[in-house]
Amino acid sequence: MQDSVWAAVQTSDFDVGTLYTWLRGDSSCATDGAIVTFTGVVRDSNAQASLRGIELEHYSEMTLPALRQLAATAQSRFSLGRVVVLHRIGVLATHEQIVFVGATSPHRQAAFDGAQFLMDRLKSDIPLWKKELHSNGDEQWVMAKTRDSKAAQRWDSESQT
Amino acid sequence: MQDSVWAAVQTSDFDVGTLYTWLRGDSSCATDGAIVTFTGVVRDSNAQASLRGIELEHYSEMTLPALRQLAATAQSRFSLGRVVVLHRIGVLATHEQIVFVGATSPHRQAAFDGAQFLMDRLKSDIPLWKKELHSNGDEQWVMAKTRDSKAAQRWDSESQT
Amino acid sequence: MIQVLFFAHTRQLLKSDGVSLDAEPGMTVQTVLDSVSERFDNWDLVDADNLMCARNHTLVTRDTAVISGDTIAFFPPVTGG
Amino acid sequence: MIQVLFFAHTRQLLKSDGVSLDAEPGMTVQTVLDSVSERFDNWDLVDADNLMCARNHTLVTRDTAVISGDTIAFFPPVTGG
Repeated sequence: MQDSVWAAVQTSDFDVGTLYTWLRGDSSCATDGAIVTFTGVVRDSNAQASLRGIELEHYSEMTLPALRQLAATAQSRFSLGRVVVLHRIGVLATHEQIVFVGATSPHRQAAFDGAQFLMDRLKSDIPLWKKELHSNGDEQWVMAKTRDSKAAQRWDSESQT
Repeated sequence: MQDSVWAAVQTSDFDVGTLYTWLRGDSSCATDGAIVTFTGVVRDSNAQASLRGIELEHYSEMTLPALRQLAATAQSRFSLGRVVVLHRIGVLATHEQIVFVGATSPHRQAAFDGAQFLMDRLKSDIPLWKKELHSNGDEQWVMAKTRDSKAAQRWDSESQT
Repeated sequence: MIQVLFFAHTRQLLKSDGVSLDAEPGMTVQTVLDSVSERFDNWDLVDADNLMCARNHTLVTRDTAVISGDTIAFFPPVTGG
Repeated sequence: MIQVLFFAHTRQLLKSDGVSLDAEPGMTVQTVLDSVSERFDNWDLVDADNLMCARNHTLVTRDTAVISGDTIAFFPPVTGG
């Protein structure tokens, strides 16, 4: 399983085509019929203000091990083939890519569930914090959303059934 | 909304990087923060046999209009930004790409739901039929799965709540 | 005239891409299907209960009315994706 | 010795990256937090009820035992993704 996970925290941008090609693998591998990807992009406004970008802080010693652990958990829970979890840090302008997750599986539902699980848990468990940089020069830490903690919790309750 | 849907039926392969770049748009557009993609790949075996590929038949006058209608339905139901639904036809070897759907939205749940809806309905409503080409030379039409019709039906019941 | 088309496994079992029927008053998809079934000796190979149907390129149910000029397609449950 | 770290909004409110504490028998994350809170005049600005905590780079609850050599991090609910 060693090279079936691609986990990374980086300041540099990423190329979705390259990540997808890695997820797909080549014909020498057993083929997973389903590949799901999610990419998050910096929005140009929130409910109140126009934004020029965001700044992402993280807990550097913890982030990568936590992403690897998350990928391994998803892989075993949803019987995924390959998994990518990649997050950028630092200052990102509007429209830049922030985060990518990808999951492959023989069946599409597992690939969709795996990718959603990765995103939901990433938003509840990985030590990353977003500060919005407003167009007028203001800065504001983003507050965690109840919606996101509920999204993460649904995987707790489903695991008990 | 005219150029916010990319629907296609084609014999040729497709490039996920190119489709993703179209989904993402450029910084001149309003930015959807969430982009979800699904790609289906020809598997190298089914439960019984080793495969050399599949052959896809379709109802040529109906397929593209039906894909466009499906994309429009998904776009309005999940408030999606851009939508791709692309399906290949003809003979496809093991490990080749078959189908791509992509959806963008301001929120990740809508993008995930939109992409799953597109795949579930594609598998229940679009006139495409798969014949498996076995390694030993046999050919066999794929039978529709109960799992797939249930997956499509869940969107019916959810629309009533 | 009504153009009837078959696809995939159905086409293969019937060894036919389709047939033409004369339109009659009060026709529905079901009566078209009944009429078609009498034309083929090997019709009993077809899983007729589970056939899907499109009228003029749109999926319809069997009680849908059919008029002259329509194209009616019968095919097995779809398996794309 | 216990190394205590702060991140993000918490770090900014306290104007501190972290502090060191002497280890004491029976310490938990909660007692570390109580002890830290007394060191900062502006502690009441922190939404202490909702702070998350990691012990040696793993998320833990407040009843988790803490021993000498541990690194304890306090931070607001995470907002990546």
